[in-house]
Amino acid sequence: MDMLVEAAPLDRHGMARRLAADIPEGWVVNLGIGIPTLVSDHVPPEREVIFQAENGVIGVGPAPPPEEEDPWLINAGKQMVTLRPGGSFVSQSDSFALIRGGHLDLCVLGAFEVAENGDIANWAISSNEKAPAVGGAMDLAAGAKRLWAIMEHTTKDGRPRLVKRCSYPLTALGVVSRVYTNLAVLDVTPEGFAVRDMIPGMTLEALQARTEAKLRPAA
Amino acid sequence: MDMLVEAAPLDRHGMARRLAADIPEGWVVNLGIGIPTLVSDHVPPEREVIFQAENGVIGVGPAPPPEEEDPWLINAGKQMVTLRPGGSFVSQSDSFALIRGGHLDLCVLGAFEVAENGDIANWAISSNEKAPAVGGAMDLAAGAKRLWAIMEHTTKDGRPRLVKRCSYPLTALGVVSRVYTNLAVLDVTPEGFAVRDMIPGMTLEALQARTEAKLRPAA
Amino acid sequence: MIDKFVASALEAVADVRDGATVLIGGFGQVGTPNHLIEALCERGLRDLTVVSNNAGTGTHGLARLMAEGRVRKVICSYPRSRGSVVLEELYREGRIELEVVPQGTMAERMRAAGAGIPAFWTPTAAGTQLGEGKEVRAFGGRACVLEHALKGDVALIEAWEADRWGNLTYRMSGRNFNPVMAMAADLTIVQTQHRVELGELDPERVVTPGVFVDRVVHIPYGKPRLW
Amino acid sequence: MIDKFVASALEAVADVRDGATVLIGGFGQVGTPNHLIEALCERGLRDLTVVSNNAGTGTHGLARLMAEGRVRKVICSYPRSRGSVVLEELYREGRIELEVVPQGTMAERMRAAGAGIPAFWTPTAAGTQLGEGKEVRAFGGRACVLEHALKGDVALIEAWEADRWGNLTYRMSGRNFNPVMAMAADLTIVQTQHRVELGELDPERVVTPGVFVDRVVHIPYGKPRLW
Repeated sequence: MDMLVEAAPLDRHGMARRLAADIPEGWVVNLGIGIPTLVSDHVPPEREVIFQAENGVIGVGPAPPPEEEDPWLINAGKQMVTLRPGGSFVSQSDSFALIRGGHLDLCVLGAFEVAENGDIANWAISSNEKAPAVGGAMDLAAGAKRLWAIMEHTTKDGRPRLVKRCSYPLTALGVVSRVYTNLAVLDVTPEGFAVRDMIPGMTLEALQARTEAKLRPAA
Repeated sequence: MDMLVEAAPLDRHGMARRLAADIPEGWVVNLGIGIPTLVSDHVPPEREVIFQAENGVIGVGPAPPPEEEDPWLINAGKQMVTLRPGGSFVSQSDSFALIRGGHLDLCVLGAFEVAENGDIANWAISSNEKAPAVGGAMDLAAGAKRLWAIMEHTTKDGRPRLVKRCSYPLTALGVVSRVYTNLAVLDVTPEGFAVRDMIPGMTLEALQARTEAKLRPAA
Repeated sequence: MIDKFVASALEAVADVRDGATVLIGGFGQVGTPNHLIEALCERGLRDLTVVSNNAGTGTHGLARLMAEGRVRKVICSYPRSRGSVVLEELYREGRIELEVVPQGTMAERMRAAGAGIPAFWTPTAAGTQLGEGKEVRAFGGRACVLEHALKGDVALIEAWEADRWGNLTYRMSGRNFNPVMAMAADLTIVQTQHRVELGELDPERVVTPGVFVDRVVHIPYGKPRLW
Repeated sequence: MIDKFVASALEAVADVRDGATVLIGGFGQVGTPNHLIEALCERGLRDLTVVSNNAGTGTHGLARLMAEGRVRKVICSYPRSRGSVVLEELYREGRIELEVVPQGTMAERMRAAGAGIPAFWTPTAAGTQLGEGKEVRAFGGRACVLEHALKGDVALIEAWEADRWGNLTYRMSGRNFNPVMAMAADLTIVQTQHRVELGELDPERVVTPGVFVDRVVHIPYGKPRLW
């Protein structure tokens, strides 16, 4: 555990920046609520990436300065946003036709757990606590061409989130292709998690100690 | 048969005029190819009826004068038309959502045969003659709130078209609620055809002689 | 002359009945027909089923309708918005039934109702808790669940512009659930910010053709309050 | 910078393969991407399956593609248009396969493909010759048939305006099958009458968002010839 004195975990923006670096120009991308929303701040404006919000906004731009805020223009997290030139508005049914029909190059979601078989659990913690709320998570997870999860590598009390099988209620089965954590980037492969890269100072052994599923280096 | 020396059958326009008299203001109406298309000519312009064409035109107006013809604006019969103020354009999938979702107050179709149980045959004469062509007939027949058929009471050689069971390939089952012919107007009821009215000089007996199915007067 | 405008929100909802299924447009507070919902509150109805993406915030609109005990069941995708205290409390106390539906499935079920599709297959929710109890079939090797059309007795819609035929446009992200709900109910009632003359709307720009609309009330309330 | 414009129709269709399923927009000759079809003819392909509402008229466009023996199968609703002599002749001689689909079912099958719905139930064609061999199930007491998504390898689309992201508008009844086909194929190729700058199209008036479009060719050919 002491190896971490040298390895400084990424903060939320660091994780978002790391993920943003892997999004090429031209992709159509949906960002979930939470850390995923930060990703767009780290895509330079000259790299044209089309961000889609499930409430029917295509071509979401950055947050407006206060004097240009318009409550008619919100994203799926109900935050005021802007529209890029080339953007457009569609209805909820057309927005989800886009999402469910495989027209998203990428969806980025936060998660409670991701399993080595690509299962993701991100919408419900237990069945009886509060009113359950799923939003578009299941549609996005089932419909996007690629699903990347972004999350802390472990819970606050150190429990692994990269697991053999999810214990929380599932969002979708076998759909995650990559996970970005505060410690590493991992691919989900037919042989389980493969570590693409780690933060400086991190070792495979130290990462494995924080992970329930078996890790191996990427090929 | 001689009763017909006094009873003058309606021509195509007469049939269309008779049907048009029964369309109230505010209805959304789709008119099939052939005699049905003539119906709109007999709805006075001050009675607002919304004609829909399945290629995506809502609010079809009359044919334009030659100098105002625009080939971008055609109806489902590929004739140039106009658009009434209040009209709009939708895609084929939205147009058929409207048709199939029960949003048409009325569809008027020509027919080869209508049966006393409301079955209609209007799209194919035999299976192997020419390339079959159905267009939107099956969608319209299954989807409209009301289906009225308009057709000659008999074939050119005197064979009845109002039959016990259709012999031609069916378009839809049990959907016709009224038939307008060159001789009479008939409702399709759970007890079969009921004659609403007949052309002057026509009698129920003479009409029955030209009809395979059993007729009775409307209640 | 077709004229779908009525004088007031109260008149527009006058014949909504106890036990009705009411589709309510909007996403968060944008495109939400709050004045029609308030009019519905005035009616003092019982046992409503409400279909809405969110489950109300604060104490007005849908939150008020629920707080006053008018709603037996809510069908929604995301009841946990900022300030959705009324729903949370009723739910905890077991005084309201809640059916949580994935957002896309909810939209598609209403689109199916509007388009005459009684049921369809979708991979969304297959293998999850929300897919439990549903018929399952594989297509192309992928498990799908059977989902049924979701039709409203009434839809409450907010539009930006409307003419007397009921042709509608929407404003920006105020479009959201409004067009699909407008086609999915037996009775579609609209509150519009702007009333325009017939023929004033560009036929290429109409989003909801008047064919889908029954009544319109002109309520120029201004900007939505986000919370 | 995203720029979906390519220099020529021939370049746009350069990688369409033998055996491909090609969705072709248009209703009659309105909104029909004839220049893209002619470019496809130049490619000398084999065994294409074409999905199109009509089956070509005269000797150009789709009629030429069929006459030159490129098409193995046509899926359409109404092959019997004025001047559709090529199809009639090939059909009579048994040299082309024809699948006639009700027009609404055809549109809905492509919409399903575009929206991730593998299959759906519809009353259209139930109990008729076109429903034969299909799975039947009653919903609400009404017989329905199971219809499957119809996806294209390629869609050929005609638009009125396009920008470099591929956002599209259409002109009047030229809209028809184009928006639904644009979302139902792996590769969507557009010929557009007008090329506009990014940001020039009103975001409320875009009919097909560029998300669904892969390539655009600017072909300002003028008015359609109806026959």
